[in-house]
Amino acid sequence: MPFNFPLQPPRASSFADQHDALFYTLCILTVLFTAIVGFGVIFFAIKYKKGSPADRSRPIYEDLRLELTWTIIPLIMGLGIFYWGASLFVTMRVPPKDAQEIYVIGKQWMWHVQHSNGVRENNTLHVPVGKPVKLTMISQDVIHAFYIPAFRAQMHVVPGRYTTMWFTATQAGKYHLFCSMYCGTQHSEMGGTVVALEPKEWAEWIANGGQSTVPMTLEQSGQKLYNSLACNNCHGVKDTVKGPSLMNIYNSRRRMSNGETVLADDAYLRESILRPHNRLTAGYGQEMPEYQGQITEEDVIKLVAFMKNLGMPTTGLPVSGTDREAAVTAGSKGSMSPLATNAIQYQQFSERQPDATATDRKKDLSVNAIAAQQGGAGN
Amino acid sequence: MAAIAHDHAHDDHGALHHQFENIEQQNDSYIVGMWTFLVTEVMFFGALFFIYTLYRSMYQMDWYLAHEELDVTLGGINTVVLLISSWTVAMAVRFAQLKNRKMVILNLLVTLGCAFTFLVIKAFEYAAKFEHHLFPGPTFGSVPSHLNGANSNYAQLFYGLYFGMTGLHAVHILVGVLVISALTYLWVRKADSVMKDYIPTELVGLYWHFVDLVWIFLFPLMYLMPKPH
Amino acid sequence: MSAIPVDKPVADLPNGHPAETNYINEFGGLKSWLLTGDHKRIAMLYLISVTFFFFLGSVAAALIRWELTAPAGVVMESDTYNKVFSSHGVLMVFTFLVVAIPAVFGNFFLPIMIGARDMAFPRLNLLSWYLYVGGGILILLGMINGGVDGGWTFYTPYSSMYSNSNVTLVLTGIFIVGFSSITTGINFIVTTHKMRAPGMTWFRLPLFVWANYATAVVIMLGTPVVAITLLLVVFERAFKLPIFNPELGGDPVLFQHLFWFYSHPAVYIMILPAFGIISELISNFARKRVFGYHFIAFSTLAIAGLGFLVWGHHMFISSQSMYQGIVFSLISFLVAVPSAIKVFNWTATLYKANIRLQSPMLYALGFIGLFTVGGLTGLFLGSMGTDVHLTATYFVVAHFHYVMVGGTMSAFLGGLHYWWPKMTGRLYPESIAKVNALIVFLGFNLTFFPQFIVGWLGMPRRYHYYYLAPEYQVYHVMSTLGSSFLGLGFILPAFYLTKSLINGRKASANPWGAHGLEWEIPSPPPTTNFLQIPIVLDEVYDFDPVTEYELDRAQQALEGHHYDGMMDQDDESAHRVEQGEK
Amino acid sequence: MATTPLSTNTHGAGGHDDHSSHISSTGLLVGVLLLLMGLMGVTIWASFIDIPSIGPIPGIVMNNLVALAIATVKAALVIWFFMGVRFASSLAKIWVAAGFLVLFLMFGIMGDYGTRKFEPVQGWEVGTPVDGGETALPRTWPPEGRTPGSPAIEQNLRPR
Repeated sequence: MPFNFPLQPPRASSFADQHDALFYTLCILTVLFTAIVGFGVIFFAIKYKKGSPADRSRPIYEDLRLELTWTIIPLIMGLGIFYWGASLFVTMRVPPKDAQEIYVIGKQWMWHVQHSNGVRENNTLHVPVGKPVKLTMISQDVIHAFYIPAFRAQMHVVPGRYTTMWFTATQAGKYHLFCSMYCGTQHSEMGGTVVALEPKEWAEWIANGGQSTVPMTLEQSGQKLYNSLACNNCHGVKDTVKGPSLMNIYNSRRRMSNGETVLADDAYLRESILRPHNRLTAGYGQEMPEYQGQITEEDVIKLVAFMKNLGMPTTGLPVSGTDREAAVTAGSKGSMSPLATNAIQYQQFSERQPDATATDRKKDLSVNAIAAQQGGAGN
Repeated sequence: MAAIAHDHAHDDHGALHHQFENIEQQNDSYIVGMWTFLVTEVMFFGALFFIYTLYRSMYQMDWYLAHEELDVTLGGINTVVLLISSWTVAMAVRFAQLKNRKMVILNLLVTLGCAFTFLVIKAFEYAAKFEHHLFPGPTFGSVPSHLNGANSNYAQLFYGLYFGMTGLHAVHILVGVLVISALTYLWVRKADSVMKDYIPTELVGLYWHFVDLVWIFLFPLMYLMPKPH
Repeated sequence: MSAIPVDKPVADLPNGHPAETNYINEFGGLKSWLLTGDHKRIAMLYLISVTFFFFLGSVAAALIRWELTAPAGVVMESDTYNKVFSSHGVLMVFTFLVVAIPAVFGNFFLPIMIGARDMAFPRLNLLSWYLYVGGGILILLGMINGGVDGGWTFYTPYSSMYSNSNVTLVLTGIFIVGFSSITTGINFIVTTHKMRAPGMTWFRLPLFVWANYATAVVIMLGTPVVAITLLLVVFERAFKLPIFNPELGGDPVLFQHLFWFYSHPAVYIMILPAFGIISELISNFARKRVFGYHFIAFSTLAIAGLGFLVWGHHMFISSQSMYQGIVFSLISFLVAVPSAIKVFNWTATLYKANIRLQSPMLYALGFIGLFTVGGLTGLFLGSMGTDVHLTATYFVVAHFHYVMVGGTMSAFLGGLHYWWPKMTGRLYPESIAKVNALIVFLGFNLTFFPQFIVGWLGMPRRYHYYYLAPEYQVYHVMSTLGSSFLGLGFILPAFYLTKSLINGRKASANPWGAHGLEWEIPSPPPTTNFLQIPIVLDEVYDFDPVTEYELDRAQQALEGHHYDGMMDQDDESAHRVEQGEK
Repeated sequence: MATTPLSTNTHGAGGHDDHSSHISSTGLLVGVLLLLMGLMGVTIWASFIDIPSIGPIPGIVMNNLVALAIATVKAALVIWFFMGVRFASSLAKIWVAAGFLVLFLMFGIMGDYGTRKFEPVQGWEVGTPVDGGETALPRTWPPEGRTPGSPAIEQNLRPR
């Protein structure tokens, strides 16, 4: 492969321009200060070299004005950079209300992505261009970090609590996805591709789920799980002695046995599934088994999605009804964009990947082919 | 700079080491060194106390319930024992300053007795916890009645810190026992190093007071949680 | 302030030591070394052992660089690679960088510089070396017997619950090495406070002493925290005591807080003594009192103090609260200022100076450049917006190697060359040493500058394969190429310095014409340093550039040539002439 | 260069506090011991009463503050009298202060946990706030209401 010298990562999200502006400002400052210091050192070293006839009378050893100058100027510059960086960071941490939600689960050594309509991907993330996307992430084992260099977005994925990050892709293309927190043997292979699709292609892709069969929505698989775990035995349409009804539970206020009121949000629902005994609904005891360690985070997300819509009049999917219909129609025509085909291939590869050992993978020619393709696409 | 001769009294004091100029400098150095060491110990236990504070603020109720399994009476007795031992060490230092050898030995022996009492009581407490499956691990909480209704996970965190903190404290006590025994032996042998100067006794005393200090905080934190209300 | 340099050949000093008796030859036999209380001998023991660990760490580094030349690796499996980079980190950080300068040069010169016969607690000092070696052996045992992964940071829950490698043993080793640091720190603090010679006021202390004092304070307050944190991980692995276990409600991020509460100050433990050496070198080779002595001294303390308040800038994206992150970012920018002050002061020292470009000075000048780059790229990471993209990439790797290798390692080599004649009594070949300084500087830049770019492109650190992004390869190849030069730059001194022990020419008491108490006693120093404790009457770095210049001219006229190398045998005559002139 | 002959004992720039002349009296030490014992009793007693809320500070926090305050007083007594800091050099005093100061800095980590509830997006945690700004930290529920119908638990509660 011929060497190329990429000098900057692709800029493909709404943060990238602001981020790079700050980055290049800092670069200029670095070059400037290094030049000043470097020039000073070299110039003095030559001019005042031993034996050179330069004027050395009245040397200065301490000068308050000079000291203050090079204390205050860097201080002011530093505070300016601090303000700039901090405000950019706050932007990156506050997702807009209308952001489309995607769930990400990290585990050794792959990324599971679940779109809210149930489309699942491994080590790939498809996002629409021009629409803010909010990732809600959790790890099943150790700390990982979800890192998309082209989007200038990175966040740790921690076991035990949700972390979020958001971005708006601005340019269609395929970009690198990395795990950037050391997580064990195949840490360096826990990555893949982020595919940013134009809205139309995205609709097409999500409708097909990148696959020929229309997948179940999150909600549907949640319902299946709900039944198979026999949740419905206790949590029926109405409150029973065994357990409270979960109709319209989402975003409702629940009275706890200790008298406090809790908003039944995602976090509460998750807690109630995994560790129901932490907070008990008023009037109930510790009858429900704890599901901590029994079911995966994926399953929790499905169940929560199902519970969110229990008794709700609408489906509550983030893709609006008309969009979704259009998407389904487009998908049913059986035509897939080339990008979607690539994505499937990649996904198939990714699914194969966790079981392959490193040596196998090196031998697998298709791997290098795909890698090369990505490398090309990454620029 | 110049090097200029000046006398230093190398051989006047038997206990003066070659690097020091005089006995005041040497004693000062030892005291400052010991305090510096104790500050590192403060930071060492401080991190544990911080972890404790954080988790307790998170799991207040469960920790309250879990802590009820600890025996306040035994903890209280241990506190009294340690306070007395601290006092006897302070007395030993006092008598070392007065060069009253017999009283020093007596006080040190009482201190050792207190330390052993503490360790024995602690051993009984630990044994009970092991028996009730309250040591963290796979079988933790397999006798639910001993959890007093606390969430088993959070109770396990509590006992993790309980054994971690009191265990490290007990290790410090053990070290203290060794050091005090050595010191007592030197006094019994009428060794010059302790007889001529009270500083070695003072250093051991400082260490022992520190061990006592840690317990002064551990006791209310571990045994005396107020009921959340 | 006296305008006349007072450095004299030791034979003239009224110290009365027979010139041939020194700390090396006064007592013989291995036992006299292993049971010594002499700070100089302990420093030499440390020098040998840190060199050994540095060598092992460098081998690991070489393996890493080799493996990264191809996107799909060259020889290793991922597990092996992970163990290799973790070993590199652990060995370099815990057994080299934290220890090297304080335990070797600090041990050797701190008592001499303040005019003391020894450290306050010689036996504690020896214990510190044994703890260091014991801990180091445990670490090595762990690495040989199953290896260790997880990087030097040992983030939970990976290290506590998931790693199958020998984390327990290695962490125990690090814990013990930590106590070695603490004992050294206590010794430094007490010695600096209580053992200063008459007249050696705080503001007559050489800056190297200031630096080591500040380092000792940081060691004393920081090291116990990481010791207990790592011990808790050991407990978690060995006794299943759950502290950071997320399954039981523990918080893995808490580990990071406690770890960085020490490990950020630990960065200052690694760099502050280097600052001290650079101040010595700059001032002595520029033949001029360091510019802004008080500012450098106070900035050292400011760095040590503020350094305790910025640990969270390692954790901006770790899910710590962003409000806390903002505070940490602000303080991080504040702590950058004292470092800037130092760099500017060193540069200003060169103004109207009388500069000798001898090998230690070359390292010092290289240090200023490399540290400037390393420090300024720290701003990229302290600024929260850019940190989101750059953290945990090769940009970070390059940044801290600029500070740690370009900074601390340059200073270590500079100090080693500067004090070698004093420590061993032998002169090394100056011309090779100068070339070597150049090799280190260029090789270093070639190794680590490409890593800035590849990090900016998005290559995460601790990656074995990068076939997912093969466009990074070119920079890795450049880096590996540079690292072979850098390796050469580390091997060469080992040869020519060792060779100088065998057939190097004998050094005079003050071969550099430098200032400081250590240059007023014979090379190598006698066991008790000073037969009589000196009384300090003049200021630190008491040079006068004009006088120095005139002396140079006189010397030049006498010798008929312009000499710029180390004052070895030939030039010692010149040195005597110089002495005679005044 | 002036050379002044120097007598001994001016070594070091730091002053010397002479320790050996300060000997605590037995009465004082006994008094401190009794005071410590008394304070221990107060701590035990205070832990069994429910201190009512004072202003914005919840009662449970008050209880903890009281326990902490007593322990601090006890520690101060030990440090000041038993450990003899009152006689120690100012250097030793500075170290004692510095140690506790840096320990205090470490508790700055609490700043993270304390402000997480104001984050724009909540992670899942036990202390997740409910009802806007109100927080569930500390979590307070009376154990009586916890599990109706399981008297075993209530029996195990320490009688108040």
